[in-house]
Amino acid sequence: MTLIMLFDILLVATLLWLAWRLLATEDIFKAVVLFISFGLLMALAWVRMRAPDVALAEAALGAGLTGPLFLSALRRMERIRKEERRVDTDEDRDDDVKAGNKRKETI
Amino acid sequence: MSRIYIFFALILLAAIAAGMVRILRGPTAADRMMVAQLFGTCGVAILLLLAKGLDNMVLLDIALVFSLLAALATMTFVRRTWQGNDGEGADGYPS
Amino acid sequence: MDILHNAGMFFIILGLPFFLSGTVGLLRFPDIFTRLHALTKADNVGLGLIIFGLALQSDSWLMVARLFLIWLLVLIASSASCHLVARCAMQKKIQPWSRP
Amino acid sequence: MPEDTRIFNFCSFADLGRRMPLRFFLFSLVWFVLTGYDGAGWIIGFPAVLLAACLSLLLSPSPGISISLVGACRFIPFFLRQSTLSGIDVMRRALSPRPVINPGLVSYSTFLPEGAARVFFVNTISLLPGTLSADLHDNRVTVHTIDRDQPIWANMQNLELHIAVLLRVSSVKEKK
Repeated sequence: MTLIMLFDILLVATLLWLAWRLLATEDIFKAVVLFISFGLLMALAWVRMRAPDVALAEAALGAGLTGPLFLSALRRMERIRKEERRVDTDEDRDDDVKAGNKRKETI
Repeated sequence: MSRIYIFFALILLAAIAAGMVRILRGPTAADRMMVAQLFGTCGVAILLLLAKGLDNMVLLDIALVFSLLAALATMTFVRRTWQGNDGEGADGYPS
Repeated sequence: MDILHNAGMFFIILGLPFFLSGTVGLLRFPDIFTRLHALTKADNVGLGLIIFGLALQSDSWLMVARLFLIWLLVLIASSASCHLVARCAMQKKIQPWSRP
Repeated sequence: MPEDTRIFNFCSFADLGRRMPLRFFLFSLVWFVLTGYDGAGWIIGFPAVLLAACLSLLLSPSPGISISLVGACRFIPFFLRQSTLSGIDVMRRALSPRPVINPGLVSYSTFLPEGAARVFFVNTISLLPGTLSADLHDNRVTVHTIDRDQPIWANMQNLELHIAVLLRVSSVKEKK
């Protein structure tokens, strides 16, 4: 009996540690990987709570669906951030040109 | 008799918990992602041992899902996240 | 029956060190490629031994087939994802560590 | 190969008549293994199996391989033995006080034809002792090895021959 309790304690401790790191980390990619691991471990926890059906759903949703969705979103976010930067510089240039025109007009 | 399977599962869980250090330390994104792969194989082994230890054969199906979906995560990572970025920000070596 | 049970237990116990060494390799090896070596090979052999042991102990042929199916899927999945990660690392021009 | 010929291939009924039953049988087998002797499960199982067979035909109309039984009988023990050795090899390297590794890249050109045989080869490399397939361009496989002192070349050739026998690749003798 104590053995299975040891298993549960280790499981819960790892889960809590993962959740803490997941919330505290700065790097988004690291957080996503931690989230996938969290989902898989959570499935194990559901197994221990005698809910294998929930565990199946957790493994499929937490690791199989949400993980890849986050990874895709990360890529898209990166691209959007780059484009924004480019747009910003373009606007800056436009502003400069406008300013120049204004200067010309004033002259 | 079933306690010995739980003991084995405990050892494997400890192996996973130790492997998690690689998520925090790994220099490249792929190093972090490899831990998901470790979860795939180790998780399957844990579930198989638990299925025997708890005498619940439904867990075999979860093991199947585990193995497929961990690979799915790795493949999405390779196709969508890591490829095509030019080494900036979240991918590659962090600054 | 008893012999099969004991033999299965033997194989399961044999499988555990492989998993542990896979994790140790993941933590100790210096670069992506060597870590992939450790992860793919050690874990697959460990899983294969555990599944073989459990198959020896199982009481129906259906269970053996199911275990074998799981093993096959894990094998395919892990070798394919290992190749993809290595290939992507090559394309990103990550230099493999070599002995100085 | 242009796209339209592939679709034409898919539509040619002689081919379809040959492949569809085989795939249907294989997927039914998988369903049976997953669900067991449950008769009512086939209400969902039959459409699922049919769908899977059709999808697999759409995705890869012709795998273009035929597995020889003799080759399989020789390949499976070879593969099991080699992958066990690779596990022991990695374990020895990881657990020694200082990791004994001397990694490097080796380039190898294979004679296996494009398609299933080559993909199978590349995926099997990763499970053999000391080798890891890192890249594939045409017929050049870049192999990452964990120890440059191992006879990589001989190992790869051995594996290649085994796969050629397994998948009935005919051009074995041209190379030798």
